[in-house]
Amino acid sequence: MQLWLIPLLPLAGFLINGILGRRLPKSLINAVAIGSVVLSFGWVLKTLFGLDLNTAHTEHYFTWIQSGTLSIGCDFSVDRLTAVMLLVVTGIGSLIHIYSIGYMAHEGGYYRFFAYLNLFMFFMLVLVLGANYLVLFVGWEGVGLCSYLLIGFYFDKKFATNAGNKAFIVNRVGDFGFSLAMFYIFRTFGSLDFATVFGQTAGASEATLTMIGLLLLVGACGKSAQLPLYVWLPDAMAGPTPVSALIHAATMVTAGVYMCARSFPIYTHAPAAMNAIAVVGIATAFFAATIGLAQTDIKKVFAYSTVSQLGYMFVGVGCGAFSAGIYHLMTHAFFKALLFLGSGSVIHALSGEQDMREMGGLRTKIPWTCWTMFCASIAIAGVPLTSGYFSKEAILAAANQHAPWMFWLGTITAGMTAFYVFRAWCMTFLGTYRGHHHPHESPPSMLVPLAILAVLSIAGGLLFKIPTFLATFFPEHEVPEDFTLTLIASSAGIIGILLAFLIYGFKPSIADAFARAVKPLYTFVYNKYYVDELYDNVIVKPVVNGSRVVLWKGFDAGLIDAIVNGTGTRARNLGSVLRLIQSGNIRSYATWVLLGSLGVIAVIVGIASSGGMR
Amino acid sequence: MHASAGFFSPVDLVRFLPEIILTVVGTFLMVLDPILHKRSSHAFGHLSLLALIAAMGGSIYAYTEPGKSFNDMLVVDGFATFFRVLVIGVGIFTVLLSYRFLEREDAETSEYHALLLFSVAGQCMMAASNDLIMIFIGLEISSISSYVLAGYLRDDKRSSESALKYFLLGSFATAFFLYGVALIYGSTGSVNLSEVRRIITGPDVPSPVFIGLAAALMFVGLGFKVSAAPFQMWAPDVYQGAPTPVAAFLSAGPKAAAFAIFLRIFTTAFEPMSIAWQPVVFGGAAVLSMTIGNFAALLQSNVKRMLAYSSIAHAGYLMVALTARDNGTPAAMFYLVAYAFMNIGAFAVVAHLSGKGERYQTLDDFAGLAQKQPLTAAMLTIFMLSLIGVPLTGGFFGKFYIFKAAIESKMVWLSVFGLLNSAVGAFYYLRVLVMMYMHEPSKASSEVEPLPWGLGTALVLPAIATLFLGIFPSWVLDFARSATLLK
Amino acid sequence: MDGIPISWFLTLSAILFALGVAGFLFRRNIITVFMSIELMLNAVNLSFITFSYKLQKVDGHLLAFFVMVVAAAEAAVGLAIILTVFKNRSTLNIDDIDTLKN
Amino acid sequence: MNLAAAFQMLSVLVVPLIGFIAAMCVPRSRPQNSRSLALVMSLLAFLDSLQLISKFDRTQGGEQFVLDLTWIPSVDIHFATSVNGVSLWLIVLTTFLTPLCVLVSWNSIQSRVKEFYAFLLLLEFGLVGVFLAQDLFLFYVFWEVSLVPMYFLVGIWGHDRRIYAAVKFFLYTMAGSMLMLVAIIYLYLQAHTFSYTKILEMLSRGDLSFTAGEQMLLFLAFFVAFAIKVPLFPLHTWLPDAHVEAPTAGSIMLASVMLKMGTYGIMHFCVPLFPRSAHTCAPWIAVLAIIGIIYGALVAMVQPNMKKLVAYSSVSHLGFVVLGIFSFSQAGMDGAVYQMLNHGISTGALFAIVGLLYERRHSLEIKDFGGVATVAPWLSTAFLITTLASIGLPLLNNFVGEFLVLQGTAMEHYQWTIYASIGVILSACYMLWLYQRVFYGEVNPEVRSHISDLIPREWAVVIPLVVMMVWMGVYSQSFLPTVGKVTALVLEQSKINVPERVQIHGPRAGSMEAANAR
Amino acid sequence: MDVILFLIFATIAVVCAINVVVQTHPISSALSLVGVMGSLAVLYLLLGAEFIAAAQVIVYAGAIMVLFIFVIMLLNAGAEVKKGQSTMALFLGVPLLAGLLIVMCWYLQSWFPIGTTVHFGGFQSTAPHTGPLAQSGGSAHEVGIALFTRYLLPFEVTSVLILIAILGAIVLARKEID
Repeated sequence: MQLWLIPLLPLAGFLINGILGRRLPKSLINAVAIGSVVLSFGWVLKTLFGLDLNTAHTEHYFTWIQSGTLSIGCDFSVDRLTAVMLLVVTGIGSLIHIYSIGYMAHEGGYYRFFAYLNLFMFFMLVLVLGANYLVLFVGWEGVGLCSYLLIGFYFDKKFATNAGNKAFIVNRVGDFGFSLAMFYIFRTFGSLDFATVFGQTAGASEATLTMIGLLLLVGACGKSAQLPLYVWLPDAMAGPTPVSALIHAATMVTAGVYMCARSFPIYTHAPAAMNAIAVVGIATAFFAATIGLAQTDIKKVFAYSTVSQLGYMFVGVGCGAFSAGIYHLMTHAFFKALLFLGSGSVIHALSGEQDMREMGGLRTKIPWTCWTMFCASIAIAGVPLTSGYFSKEAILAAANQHAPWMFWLGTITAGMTAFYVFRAWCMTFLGTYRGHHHPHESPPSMLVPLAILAVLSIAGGLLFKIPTFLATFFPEHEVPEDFTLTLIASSAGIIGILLAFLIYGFKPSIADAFARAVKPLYTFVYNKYYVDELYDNVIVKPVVNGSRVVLWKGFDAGLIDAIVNGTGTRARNLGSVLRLIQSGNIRSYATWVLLGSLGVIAVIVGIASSGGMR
Repeated sequence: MHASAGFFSPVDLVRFLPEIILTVVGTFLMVLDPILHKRSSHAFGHLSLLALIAAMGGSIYAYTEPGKSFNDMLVVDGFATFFRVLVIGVGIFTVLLSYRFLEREDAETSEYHALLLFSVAGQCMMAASNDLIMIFIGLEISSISSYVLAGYLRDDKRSSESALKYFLLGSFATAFFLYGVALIYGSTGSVNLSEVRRIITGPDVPSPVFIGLAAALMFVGLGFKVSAAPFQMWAPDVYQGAPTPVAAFLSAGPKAAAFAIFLRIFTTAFEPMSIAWQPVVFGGAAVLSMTIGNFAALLQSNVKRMLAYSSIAHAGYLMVALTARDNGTPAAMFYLVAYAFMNIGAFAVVAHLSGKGERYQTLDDFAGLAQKQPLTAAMLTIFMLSLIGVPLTGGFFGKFYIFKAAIESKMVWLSVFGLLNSAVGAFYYLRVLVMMYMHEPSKASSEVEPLPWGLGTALVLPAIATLFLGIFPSWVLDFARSATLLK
Repeated sequence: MDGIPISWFLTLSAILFALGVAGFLFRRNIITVFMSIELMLNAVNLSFITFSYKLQKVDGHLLAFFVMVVAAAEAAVGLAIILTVFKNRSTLNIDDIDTLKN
Repeated sequence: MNLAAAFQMLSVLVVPLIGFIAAMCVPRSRPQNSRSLALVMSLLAFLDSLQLISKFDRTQGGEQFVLDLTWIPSVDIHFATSVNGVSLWLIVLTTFLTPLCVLVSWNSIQSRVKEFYAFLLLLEFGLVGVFLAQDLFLFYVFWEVSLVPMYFLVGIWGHDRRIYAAVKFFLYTMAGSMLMLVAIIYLYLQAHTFSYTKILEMLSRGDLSFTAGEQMLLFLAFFVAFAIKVPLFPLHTWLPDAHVEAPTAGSIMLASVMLKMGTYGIMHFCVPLFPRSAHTCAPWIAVLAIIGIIYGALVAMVQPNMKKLVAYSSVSHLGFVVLGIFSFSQAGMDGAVYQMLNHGISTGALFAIVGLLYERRHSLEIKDFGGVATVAPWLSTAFLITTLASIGLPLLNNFVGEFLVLQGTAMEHYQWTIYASIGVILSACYMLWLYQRVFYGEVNPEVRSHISDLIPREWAVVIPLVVMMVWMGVYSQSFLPTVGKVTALVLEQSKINVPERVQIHGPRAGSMEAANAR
Repeated sequence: MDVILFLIFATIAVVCAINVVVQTHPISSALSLVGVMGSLAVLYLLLGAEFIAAAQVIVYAGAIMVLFIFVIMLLNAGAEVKKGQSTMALFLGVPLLAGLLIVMCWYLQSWFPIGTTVHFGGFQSTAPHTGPLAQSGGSAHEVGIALFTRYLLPFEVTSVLILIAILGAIVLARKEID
C-alpha cells in the first residue's frame, strides 16, 4: 500500500523548502509545505480505507541494521492504533500548517519554519508507522530534534535556545530509559519487532517485563512531560505558537502515551509497571494543574494544562483503559490545539503580548478567537457532551476501578482544570482591555482552522468513538457505566468554571486578595514550586562546576597532566643532577673513573669468587 | 704455530694491507707538506681520501686471504674486515667534513690529514688484532693521534682543554687497561687472544677471580674509550671542545674500534668465564649509560654537547647488545654502522652551521634552518629521526635488532628499560627538529653559507645510507651475521 | 728465606699503581698529574717483568718494552698538549681547566 | 596470490608516496602547484581505494588481496599486506578524508605550502600502510612512520602552543609504541615469524602458546600502545593539546584516522593474539572505557575552546568503540568498527567546520562567537547536521554505531550499558550547548564582519561529509556486512584458548539467564 | 741477600712514589719519579730483565724524565696553588684508593701464596749458549730475538707511534718552537 509515501511526502517538502526555500516565494513555500502534509493526509485516508484494519499491515523496505542475529528492518505497519494516530497527526497537522501561513506571515525565516514543520511531520509519521521499536525510536528522536529546532526558532533569543536545549536534553534523559528498555527487549526477545516481541511476552518473566515496562515509562515520561521530567514543556512555549499547538500539545508529547499503549502486551503482563504509569500520571496531572492555577502567561497556563492532561492519558493507560487514554489523546489534540491556536491568535492580535494581565476585554475585538476558544475551554473542562467530557469520563471511570483515590484526585484536578482554563479565558476576553496595543482579528487562514477545531472540540467525542474503534485492539475489561461518578466528575468541572467566572469574570479583586492572603503559598506555586531552580542547583550546576573544577582542572590538568609533565620535570631534574657531576674538573672525573672501576671490580670479582666457591 | 719463522710471508703483507696503505700515505703527506703550497691545501684532502678509499679496497682485498698472520698477532676475518671498512668509512666522511672546516679555520691541512690517516690505521689495527699488545698499540696509535686532533686548533681555548682532558683521562684509563693486560699475562702466560681462550677453556683453568680482576681493569680502559658509564665523563667536554669534524670522528671511529675489541675480548676470549658476570656488568653499564646519556642530554643547549650525551646513550644501547653476547654481536655491529652514519651526519650539520671559530653551536642557532637551507634541515631530520629510532631509518633497525637480541637472551627488562629510555631520548632530538622547523631563523642560520661539496657529500651520503639501512638492512646485517668472530 | 715471594713484587706493583692513581687524583699541577700516569705505567711494567720471571718467558719484557715506547710517545704528545694549554691559559693548575662543563 | 588485485591494493599505498616525493620536488615558489598536486594525488588514491571496494569480495570474511614479499630475509621480515572487511573501510576513510583535508587547507595554509602537502601525503601513506600491514614488523614501521608527518603538521603549522603539543603527542605515542615493540620482538622470538597470519595459525593449532603471565604482559604491552593512541582514559591528555594546536587538516586526520589506529590495533591484534588476557582484562578495560565515555563528555562540556571540546568528545566516542570491542559480542564489535568509521566522518566534519570558522574569525574560543547562524546559515546547517550526527541522532551515522555497541554490550553485560548510555545524554549536553553558544544568540559585531557563508571549495568539503553521514545512518548495509564477517572471525579467534569462557549465548539463552538472575 | 736488596729498593721506590704524590713542586715530583724508576731498574735486574733495566734507565729515567724537566723549566712551573676546588677527589678518592689497594693486595697475596720465589739469576735463557757467560732470560739477545720474530709486527708498528708523537708535538708546539 506504499505506506512509505505517508512520511516521505512531508520529507520531500522539507527537502525542497529546506534547500531551496530561501530563494522561493512565500506562496510556493506554502504550496510545498501544506501540499505535502495535505497530500499525506489524503494518502492516509486512502490507505486506511483500503485496508482491513483488524490485522496489522506491515511493509518491509530494507534491512537497516544487521549484525549477527541482530537484524532491524526499516518496517512500517498499520493497525487500528496507528490509524487513529495517523489521522490525528496528519489531520491536526494540516490544520496547523494552514494556520501558520497567517501566523508566521511577518516572521523571518519563513521557509525554515515550514521546513522544520514538514520535517516534524515526517518524523512523527515515522514514529507512528514504525513496526519495531527502533524505527519508532527514529521518529521519537526525530520529533525531539524538530521540537528542539522549533523551540529555538528565534535563535537569536537566549531564552528560546535555552528552552530548546532543555527540551532536547531532558528528552535525552527519557531516551536513556527508552534505549535501555530497547536493549533489554532485544536481550530478552532477540528482536525489536513489535509482532515478534509481543508474541513472546506471555512467556517472559514478570520481573523482566516490569523492568522493561519501567524503562519504557522513563522514556515516555521524558517525551510526554511527566513527573519528574516535565520541566521542559512549559519552557518549550518559547517557540512560535503553532509549534506549541502541533508539537507540544497535539502530537509529539502524546508519543509517550502512544508508545505505552503500543507496548500494552508488555504492560498487561507487568501490573507493577502499569501501576507506576498510573501513579506518575495522576501525580503529574494534579501537580501541573496546581501550577497552572497561578500562571499569568497565557501560553504557560496551557502548557501546564497540557502536562496535566497528559497525566490523564497516563492514568488511562496505567489503569488498563488504553483506549480511553488514546481517546483522550485525540480529544485533547482537538481542544488543546485549539486553545493554543486561539491564544496564538490573541498574541498575534496583540503583536506578541502573552501576559494575561495585559489583556482583557478582547471579546469584542476578536470575537472569532474568543468564541472558538470558549468551545475549547468547555471541552477541556469536561462540560457534558463535549469531546473532553467523554474521554475524561472514560479515564476517570477506569481510575475508579483501578484505585478510587485516583478517581478523586482526578476529579479535583478536573475542577482545577476547568478553573484555570476559564480563569485564562476570563482574564483574556472579559472585563476591559488593560494593555496598550491595538488588537485586530486574525486573517482567515488562521480563523478557518480555529473554526474547524472548535467543531471538533465540541463534537469530536461523539463523532469519533475511539473506544469502540479500538475495542478489538486492546484486551480491555469492560468498565461498568456508573452515573454517579460521571455526575461527580462533570460537576467538578462545572464548579471550576463557575468559580472562575465568579472570581475573574466579576470580581477580579477577590483573586488578588486571595493571593495576598496566602502570599507564600502563592509565590511558591507561581514559581512552579521552584522545581527548575531545584534541578538547576542540585543537578546542572554541580555537574557543570564539578566537571570544570574537579574533572577538568583537577583531574585532567591537575593530576594526569601533572603526572605527565611531572615525569618530564623529574627527568629534567635527574638531568640537572647528572649535570652537576659533570663539573668539568679532570680530577673529579678521574675520581669517577676510579669509583666505576672499583664498582666493576667488585661486581666481577664478587660474582667470579662466588662462582669459585661453588 | 710455526712461529719460529722470523720473517713474514707476502700473505701477511696482504692481510696488513689497509694499515700499510694508510701509514705510508700518512707519512707521504708529511713529506709532501713542504712541497705543496698551502693554497692547494685541498690536495692533501684529496690524497687522504684516495688513501682511505684504497685502504677500504685493501681491507676488502685482504679478506680474500682470511686467516691469522704475523705470528697470530693479526687476524683477518669477517669481523675484522667489517670493522676495518667501518672505521675507514668514518675516516672518509671525516675527511669530507674537514675540507671546509680546515679552510675556514685556516688550519694546516697536511698534518691534520696525516694524523687522521694514522688514527684510522690504529683503529684498523685494533679491529684486526688478535693479541693484547697489538690491541694496546693500535689503541695508542688511534688515541694519541686523536688527542692531537682534538687539540688541533691550538689557539682555541676549548680545543686545547678538550685535548688535555682527553689526553690525561685517556692515559689514565689506558693504564688501567694495561694493568689488566698484565694480570692476564700473569694468569694465562699469554697475551694472545686465541691462546688466552685456549687456556681458559683448557684443563688448567686459571683462577676465574683473577681473570675477572683483569677483565674488570680492561673493562675500565675500554669502557672509557666507548664512553660507557661510569667512564663517560670525558665525552661531553671533549666533544664540545674538539673541532667539530674531529668530534664527529671521535664519536664514531674510535668508538667502533673499541667496541670491536670489546667483542673480541669479552665475548670471545673470555667467553667461558664472562658468562657469569657479563650480564651484570654490561647490563649495569648499559642501564647507567642510557640513563645518564639521555637524561643529561635533556638539558643541554649546546648541540655538540647534546650529541656527546647522545653518544653516551648510544653506547648504552650497544652495551645492551654486548650484554646479549652472541646474539648481540651482529646487532652491535649493525648498530655501529648505522650509528656512524647518523652521528657523522648530525655533526656535519653542526660543522656546517657553526661558522668560523665554531661560534654557533647552541640549539637556538638551529632555529629556522629549515627555511634557510631546507636540504640541510631535511638531512638533519633524517639523522635525528634515526637517532630517535623511527622506522625506515638505520637507527631504528639497529635498535630493533639490539633489543631483539636482548629479548632473545631473556633480558626483557633491559629491553623495556632501553626502549623507554629511547623514548626519553626522543625528546631532545625532537628539540632540534622543533628549532629547525618551528622557529624563525636565527642569526646563525641566516648567515649560513651554501653547502660546500665536501660537507654536502658527508651529509647526503650518510642520509642515503641511513635510509638504506632502514629499508634494506639485509646487506649489512647478513655480512655482520656471517662475520662472527673466529674463536 | 729462599728468595723473594712473587707476591711481594706484585704487591709493590699494586702499591705503586695506587700511588700513581693517588697522584692523579690529588695533585693539581698538570705536569705532576702526568707524571703520576708515568708512575702507573711503571707499576704495570713491574708486573710484566715479574710475571715474566714467574712464567720464565721473555714475552713480559717485550710487553714492558712496548709500554715504554708508548710512554715515550705519550710523553712527547702530552707535554706538547700541556704547552698549548699553558699558552692559552697561562696556568698549569688542573682545577682551572674546567671551562667545558655541564 | 592474485597479482592484479595485490597491485590494486599496493597502488593505494604507493600513490600517496609518489605524491609525497613529487610534492617535495615542486618548486617552493609555486604553492598553487603543490596544492593542485596534492589534490590530484589524493583523489587518485581515493579512486584507487574505490576500485579496491569494487574488487573486494563481500562474501568473504578473511584477508583479501594478500601480498607477501620478503623484505628483510635475514630476520624473516615480510612486506605482507592484505585487506579485510574492516581495514578496507578504514583505508577508504583515509583516502576519502585526505582530499578533503587538502581542500580545507587550501587557503588556510600559506606558509611552507609545499612541505605541508608533502607531509599530508606522507601521512596518508603511513596511515594506509598501518591498515594494510599484516606483518607485525611492517605494522610497527607504518605505525611509527605515520607519527612523523603528524608531528610536523602539528609542530609547524599549528597554533601558539604547537610545539608543546607536538612533542607531547610524539613522546606519549612513542612511549607506548616502545612497549609494543618489545612485545612484537618477544612474539617473534617465540613464533619465529613476524607474520600475523602465521602466528594466528600457530596459535590456533596450538604450536604456539603462552603462559598466562606471558600472555598478560604481551597483551598489556600491545594494549597500552594502542590505548594511548585511542586514547583510552586516563592516557588521553595528549589529545586535547594536539587537537587544539594542530592545523585543521591535522586535526581531521588525527581524530578521524589516527585514533582508529589504536582501536583497529586492539581489534586486529590484541584480541585475536591474546584472547585469554583480553577476556581477563575486559571488565577493567570496559570500566576505563565507560569512565572515558562519561568523563570525556563531562570535561568536554566545560571547555571554553571549540577544538578542545571536540577533542574531549572524541575521548568519549572512542570509549564506545573500546567498550564495543571488549563486549565480545557480534553486535558490539560491529558497532565498534562502525563507530570508528562514523567518528571518522562526523568528527572529521566537526573539525573541518571548526577550521572554517577559525579561518574566518581567527579564534577558537567559544566566547568569541555567537549568532553565526544569522550570518552564515549554510555553515551553521552543516555544523548542525554534524552535531546531530555526533550526538547520535537516528538516520545519521553515529546512531547505528552507538546502538550496535550498546546493544552488543547489553547482550553480555547489561550493567555496562546503563553507565555507557549516560554518555549519550551528556553528548547532547555538550554539543548542543556548544552549538547554542557559537551559532545562536545575538550576532556579535565581530562575527558579523568576519564570518561569511560557505564558498564552493568549502561546499566541496562539507557535502561529501554530510552525504556520508546520511548514507551511513540510513543504509548501513553498504558497510556492515563486510565488517560483520571480519568481526565474526575475530570473535571466533578470541575464543581460542579460552576454555573457561562461557560460550557466547544467543538471545534466547540470554533471556533465560536474565530471567533466572532475577 | 735478594730479599734485603728487594726490601731496600722497594722501600726506596715506595718512598719516592709517595714523594711524587706529596710534593707540591713539580721538580721535586719529577726527581722523586726518577728515584722510583731507578730503584725499579734494580728490581728488574733482580728479576733477570737486563735489557729492560737498561732501557728503564736510559729511556725512562733518562730521556722521558729529562723531557719532563725541560717542560717544567720551560713553563717555569712553580709550586701548585691550593684552591679548595674538587674536594670530592679527596673525600671519595682516598677511601676508593684504599679499597682498590686492599683488594689488589689481597688477591695478589692469595693468588701467589708461596709458589715460585724470586732470586737473582733465577731466570735463565733456555736458548743454547752462544757466548762465554750464561745468558739471562731477559738479555738483549733474548729480547732481540723475540722482538724480531714474534713481536715483529708490534715493533714495526711502534715506529708509527713514534712518528705520530713527533708529528703531534710539531703540530701542537710549533709556534713556541718557531
